[in-house]
Amino acid sequence: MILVLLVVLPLLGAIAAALSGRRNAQLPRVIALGTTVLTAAVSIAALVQLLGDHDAMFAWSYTGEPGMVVFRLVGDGLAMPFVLLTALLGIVAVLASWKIDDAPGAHHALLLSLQAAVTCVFLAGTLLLFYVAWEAVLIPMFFLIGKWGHENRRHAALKFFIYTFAGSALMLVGLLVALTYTGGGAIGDITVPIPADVQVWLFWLLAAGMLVKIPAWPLHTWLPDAHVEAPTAGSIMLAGVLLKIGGYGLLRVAIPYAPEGFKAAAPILAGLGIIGIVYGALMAFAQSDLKRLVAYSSVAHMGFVLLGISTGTALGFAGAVLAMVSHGLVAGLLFLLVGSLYERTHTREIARYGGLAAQVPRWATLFTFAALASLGLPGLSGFPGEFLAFIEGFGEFGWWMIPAGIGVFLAAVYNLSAVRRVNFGPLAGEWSSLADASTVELVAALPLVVAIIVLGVAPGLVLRLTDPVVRGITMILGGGS
Amino acid sequence: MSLLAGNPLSVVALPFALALLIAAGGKKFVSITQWLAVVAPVAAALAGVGVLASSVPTAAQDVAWLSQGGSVVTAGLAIDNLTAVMLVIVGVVATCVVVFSIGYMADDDARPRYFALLALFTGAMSMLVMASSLVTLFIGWELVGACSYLLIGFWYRKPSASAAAVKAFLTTRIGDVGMLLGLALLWRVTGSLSIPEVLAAAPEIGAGIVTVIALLLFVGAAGKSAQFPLHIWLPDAMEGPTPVSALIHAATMVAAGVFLVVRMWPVFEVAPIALDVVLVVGVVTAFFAATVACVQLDIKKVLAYSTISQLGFMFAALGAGATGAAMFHLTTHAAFKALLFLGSGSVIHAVETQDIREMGGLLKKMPVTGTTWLIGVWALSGLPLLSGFFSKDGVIASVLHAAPLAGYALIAASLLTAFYAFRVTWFVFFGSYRGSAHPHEGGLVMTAPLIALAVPAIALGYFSAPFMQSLGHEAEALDPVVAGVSVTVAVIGVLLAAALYRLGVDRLETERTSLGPVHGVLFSAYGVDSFVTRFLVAPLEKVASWFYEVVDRKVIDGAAEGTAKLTMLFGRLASGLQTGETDVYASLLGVGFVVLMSIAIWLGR
Amino acid sequence: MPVWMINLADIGWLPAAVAAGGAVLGMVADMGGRVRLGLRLVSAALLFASLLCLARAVVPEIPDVSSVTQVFDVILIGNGFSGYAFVIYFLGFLSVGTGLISVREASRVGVAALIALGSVAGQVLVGAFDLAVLFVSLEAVALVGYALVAAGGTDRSDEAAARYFVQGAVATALTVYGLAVVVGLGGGGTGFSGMLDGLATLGPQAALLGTMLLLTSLAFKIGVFPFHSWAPDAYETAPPAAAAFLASGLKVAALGAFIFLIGRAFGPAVLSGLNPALADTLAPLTVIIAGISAASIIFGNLVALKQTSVSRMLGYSGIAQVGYALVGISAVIPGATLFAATYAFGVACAFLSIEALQSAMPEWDGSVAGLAGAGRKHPVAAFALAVSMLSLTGIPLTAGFWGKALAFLGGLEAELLWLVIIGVVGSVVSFGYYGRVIRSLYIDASQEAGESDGEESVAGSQSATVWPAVVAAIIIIAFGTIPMVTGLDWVSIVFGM
Amino acid sequence: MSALVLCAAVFGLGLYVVLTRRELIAVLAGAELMLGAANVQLVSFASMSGVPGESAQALALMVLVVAAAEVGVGMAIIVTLSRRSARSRTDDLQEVNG
Repeated sequence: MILVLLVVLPLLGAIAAALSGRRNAQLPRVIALGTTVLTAAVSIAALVQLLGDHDAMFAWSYTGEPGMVVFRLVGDGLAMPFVLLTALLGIVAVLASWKIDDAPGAHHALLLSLQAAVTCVFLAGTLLLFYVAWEAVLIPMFFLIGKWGHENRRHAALKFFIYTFAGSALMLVGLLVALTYTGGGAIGDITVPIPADVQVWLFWLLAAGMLVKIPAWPLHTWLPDAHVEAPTAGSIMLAGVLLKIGGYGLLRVAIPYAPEGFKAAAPILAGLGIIGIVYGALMAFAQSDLKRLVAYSSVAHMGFVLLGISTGTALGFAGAVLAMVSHGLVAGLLFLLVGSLYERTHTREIARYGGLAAQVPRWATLFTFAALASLGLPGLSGFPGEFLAFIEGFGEFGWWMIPAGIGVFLAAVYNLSAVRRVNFGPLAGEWSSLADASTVELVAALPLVVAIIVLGVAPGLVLRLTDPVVRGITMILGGGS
Repeated sequence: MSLLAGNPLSVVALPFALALLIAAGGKKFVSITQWLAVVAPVAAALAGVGVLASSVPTAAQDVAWLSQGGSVVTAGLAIDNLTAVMLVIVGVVATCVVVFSIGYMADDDARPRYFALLALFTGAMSMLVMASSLVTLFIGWELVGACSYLLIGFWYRKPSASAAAVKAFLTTRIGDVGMLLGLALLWRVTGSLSIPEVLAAAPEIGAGIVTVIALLLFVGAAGKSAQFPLHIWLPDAMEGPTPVSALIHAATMVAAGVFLVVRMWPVFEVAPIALDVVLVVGVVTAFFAATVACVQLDIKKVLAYSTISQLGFMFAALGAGATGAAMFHLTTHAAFKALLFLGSGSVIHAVETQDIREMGGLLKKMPVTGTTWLIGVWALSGLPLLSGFFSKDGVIASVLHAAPLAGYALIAASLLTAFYAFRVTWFVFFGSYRGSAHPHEGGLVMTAPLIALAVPAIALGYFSAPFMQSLGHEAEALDPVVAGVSVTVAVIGVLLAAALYRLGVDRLETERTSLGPVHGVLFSAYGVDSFVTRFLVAPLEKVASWFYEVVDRKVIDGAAEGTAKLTMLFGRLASGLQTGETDVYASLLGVGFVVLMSIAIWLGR
Repeated sequence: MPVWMINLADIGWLPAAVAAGGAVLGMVADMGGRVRLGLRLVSAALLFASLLCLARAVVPEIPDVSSVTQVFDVILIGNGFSGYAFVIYFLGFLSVGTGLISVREASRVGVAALIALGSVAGQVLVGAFDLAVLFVSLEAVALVGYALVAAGGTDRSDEAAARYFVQGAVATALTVYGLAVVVGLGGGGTGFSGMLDGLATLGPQAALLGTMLLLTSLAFKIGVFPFHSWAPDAYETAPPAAAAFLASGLKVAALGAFIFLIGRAFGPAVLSGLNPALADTLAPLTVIIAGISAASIIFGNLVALKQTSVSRMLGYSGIAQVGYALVGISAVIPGATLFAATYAFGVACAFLSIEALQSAMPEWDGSVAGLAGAGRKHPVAAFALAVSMLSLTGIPLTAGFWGKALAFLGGLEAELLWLVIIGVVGSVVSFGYYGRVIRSLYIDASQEAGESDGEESVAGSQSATVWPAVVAAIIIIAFGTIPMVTGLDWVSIVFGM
Repeated sequence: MSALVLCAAVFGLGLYVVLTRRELIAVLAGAELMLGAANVQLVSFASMSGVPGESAQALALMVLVVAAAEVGVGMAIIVTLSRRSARSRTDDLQEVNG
């Protein structure tokens, strides 16, 4: 029952925020914050319950009708880290949009419904619910970008929607094919395995939507436009959580339903991942717009996730999960900072910045910290995931890891050059009266910083959760190491 | 003592905690908290001494850091004699540097950040040396790099400082990527990253693969220890505060490369080709760095190139298989080079400039700094009775046995070492003061560390026997022939420097003209730096922006937006069918039926 | 359930009679000059008829198939058909419920009566098991269609009606020719079963010609690709409320007939059981239908992208939507029937909200861009339009999603993966034009600078016509979310799958 | 056999008239011609096949009724067109397109 709460609570909060929005601007913010904090508490309770009976896959499903079970929530080790990440970023997103005064009620309502939809994706127990929640995520995001975005938000919102919708439409065909074969509709109970020749093209159908969402290399061009135009809270949720349902979908649906297809596709996926790492880093280095730089860095980070998944080994999957959770935290923090800076300077041109460390020391320290985490400095959350993806990738694909190594170096290049151009050097004249990060922003950033450090020092916390599920997946893949 | 020695984790956790405390303390409590920064290195030193005294290595505190589905990546810490020696070095030097910094950085307003980073560095360095798994070593390795980045770029307002910081991190990062590839290859071949297991499995790995692993690890070491061609970052790293240069860029971090090779010695042992490469790189770096040092005019740049050259000596010894000699030279070098750097720090503090042409006659004005500097320079040049003589002799002897030609190059390098060492000494400490400031000796807090470091610089030479035993090597006797040759060569160097000094200070000016083109080459360190910026860094920016403008915006994004425009175009074409004429519609109906009918018939045949 | 109510509902033809009676009474009231009363009478009759049908489908006590009225083999109350009948009558009720403000005062009750009679003809068409009845009801539906378009009362609507009429006449001629071949040559009588035996006696080409000709009129009525030319003009010029019924009620009836004719009578699944020889002579039918479906999806979506007027865009998107319906038609799982119902509600809701918006914003020229800022000024109507757009695209949590999912599932069942993929890509392209409507409603700021934020929508006239759109929108959302929890079983009961 | 040829010919003629003539009324006449031809065809086929075709005859009667209704509606539309905008030719009915 606790799982349903996780999905329903934000929805109720959304409705309350929307209704209260009419009267005054402050009420929806308080409601939104209350709801997200409550949801976080519930998700922690769910975690405790999961840890109680270790590899319990406690599920809740309304199976009134004997026919196709549609609404079934499953909270297991693989889903839980992402659910917690969503709850945490939900709070950060609400705090990040504290000063939104253009229809705050609607804004917070959309944020909460986005969070509910994403949580539902992670907890989805049936193929149809997985798809429905996957699509439901698009609507609030479309309006968030469209209504509260920046200059050419109209184009970005439509492009984001159609691009992702195209991918997920193909995924729908894949899901329906899987449904026709397995009938049950509940994720995981594949009574009769799908014939191998079908699996080959079924994997690509299923993976289509996910590769767009991750984003894998050639399918990434919607990301920078969507990020640059999205409001701060939108970017945080978009980068922090929306990119994860792609990787999660691969592990949860694409691989179990089409293992043979996955094995055939693994080298291509690895190739796309590696290109993503190098390409994303190169693009980030070439950017003059700060938010676009962070967007392309997401492409680079998610390249590691794809690489980790394509190895097909238990540690590879673990690396992918770690990289995803860490990217959620790091990208969330980066977008929070970039957003808060934009609110005060109204420009994202890196060239106009310089020497901010002197003027806004707290902001600058957080930005340097986030950049170091983003380049995968050990001791911070970025390192374990990328390290595992790297060594397991080497185990499977050998010297193809050299370009990935170049990507690791380029990550340091663009991150540090961004820090230097923004923080160091002489203070740019026009920012002499710039205010430092406000307390609300610091309170929002604090949990992210702590989580980044904790996850960097002790990744075992997450790995302990995902172990049983990952073992199951590797079993399906034929007892890969 | 035993608490610290027995429990390596505390030796790492304590500095991190202290760093947090210092940072949290902020400006108000800095005058108190800065002393906390001293506690961290002291703890490290005590732990080292504890193990050395009892010579009982502590059991490894291993933990399954990353485990999933049966395969495990362990992380852990342990202290054996080699680690203990490094801990003592790091501990002693760091303590002196922190104490010195309290005086040196007295009037800087960002002291909490400075001392917090120093504590953080000590923690990271001790993690690096105490690592019992390659993963922990790599973590320490990169954290040390990050601290050096933050400390070089400490005075971030100076654009040159922030550029140097980025350059340092990126160049060492190239080495780290090489090392990462080595780790990955080890993981694939041996299935584990814990050092004891890897070293045990080393002999069975195929000759080819083990050579590649050794070379990759050496790339990492070369990056961190600034060996050719990855040395370009060290001279620029002098932008950081001088105590930082003393700690990080003279004694500890740069020595990590040597430590890595010694720690992973069983792997290098079975890879002779790799050892030859190490030897060649070591000798090349030693000689060329020494030549460049001879024409530098900035006191810290001289010392920086001297460090690169001395590290070249150590790697040459490693290449020749003499890990004991290399470690002994590393230890003595740490002592006298840190002393020289702190000495230069106290000089710069006094005369507010780093250009030796505006100094002179400081021996009289700053007696303590002067005398300790003389001790340091005496040891650096390998003159008899001080530690440099013994350790350098061991290095040159082992290299001569292994490769005579390399030995001669090293001897030439030691001549140049003596020359540049005393060239600086004559012009800074003798003659009359040419600068405009009024130099005076720093407070006790600055002079005490100098004296403290002078002691090991003098005495260490005589402890080579116990030092070698603790590292498990038998102590060779001093080779009289080699000793004689190296002393004479050192004396020649000194005399040459004296001759140069005799010709007066303007002689430094005319150096440029008299040496002609050679001077330009030497001064710019063979143009390696400008080569890199022109042929590697600048093109990267151009390639990146071309890729962005053309590939991303036009090709990939173009394809996405293009399909949308294409569908719109087809829409306009297809709508042509709706002309509005009634007869067209009716005929469309008729023709449509006929077409469908014929298809049906054709299919049904 | 009281006994008298059961036998009352038991009478098969009662809903039809009620609707027709309502129409007549309405006309009488109109003659007396009481337009409001007339409208209310017709809508009350339609509502009652729809509830009757719903009762038949849902309430178990009322026996279903047994009491099929066998007059001319027309199933007025068969299990699957009462669900359909409910949809047709209810949509008729909603259309009339708007008060038909966009139609001229004089002919308002006339159009309402037409809608009522159209729904009766629709019910008969869906339930027809006899060629004669099929033909007559189909032509009745067609005639009502011409009249509804002509009801626009503008030059443009007259022109569209004329063209529609000409094409309809040609299609009817072709159909009669088909009847001639099937009934005449075959000689098996007009009942479906007799027809099949008759067809079997014909040679393969003749049988094929006969069935193809028969299908032409149905294909023309549902506006599939080669026979689609009338649809865009008709929807653009017809008054929105009339277009609502034309696009939903009448089209659903024709689609239902098409599905049952193909699915039940000629469908491979059925035929191979009865008469394998005939099955393979008619095999090409499935290929043709798949071809038509693909062509409609591609053509409909492409041209809709170019449109600026919302109604005309809905016309073209209607062509594509029918294409989706045909994807799952030859499969056992009747995805097509559910799709027809969900599509009907979607397009009806769209036109009803256009009706509401037009009466609230007289200055609106019917264009997508003209809707800018309407989300803020007329929140209720805009919400209904947005929901209809999402449902027509097939976004989850709306009824449209279940329709499409099952239609495509049917397509996969019939091994038509390529067609399903075209269908899916088509729905993605469809958001290109449906999304633009939502975007202009909510995201674009309205053009007039002085538009003050606080000014609420004009309460008076606007609220009068908006409730039908809202009811349709609520049904769409209910259809979309409830199956999320309960699964699709109760839906299949209503539609007798 | 001759009935088949005759009806088909008349049907073709009707179609030709619909496609080529510009005046609406002529087009309407053409359509009715096609309908009539098809009707006759229906009856002739029934008699040809020898099976007692009473259902065919009944059907033919129904087609006649439908045709009549159709003409009624058709003429109504044509009359409103000519009265309201004085247009009776198909080539001036091209306003609604695209």
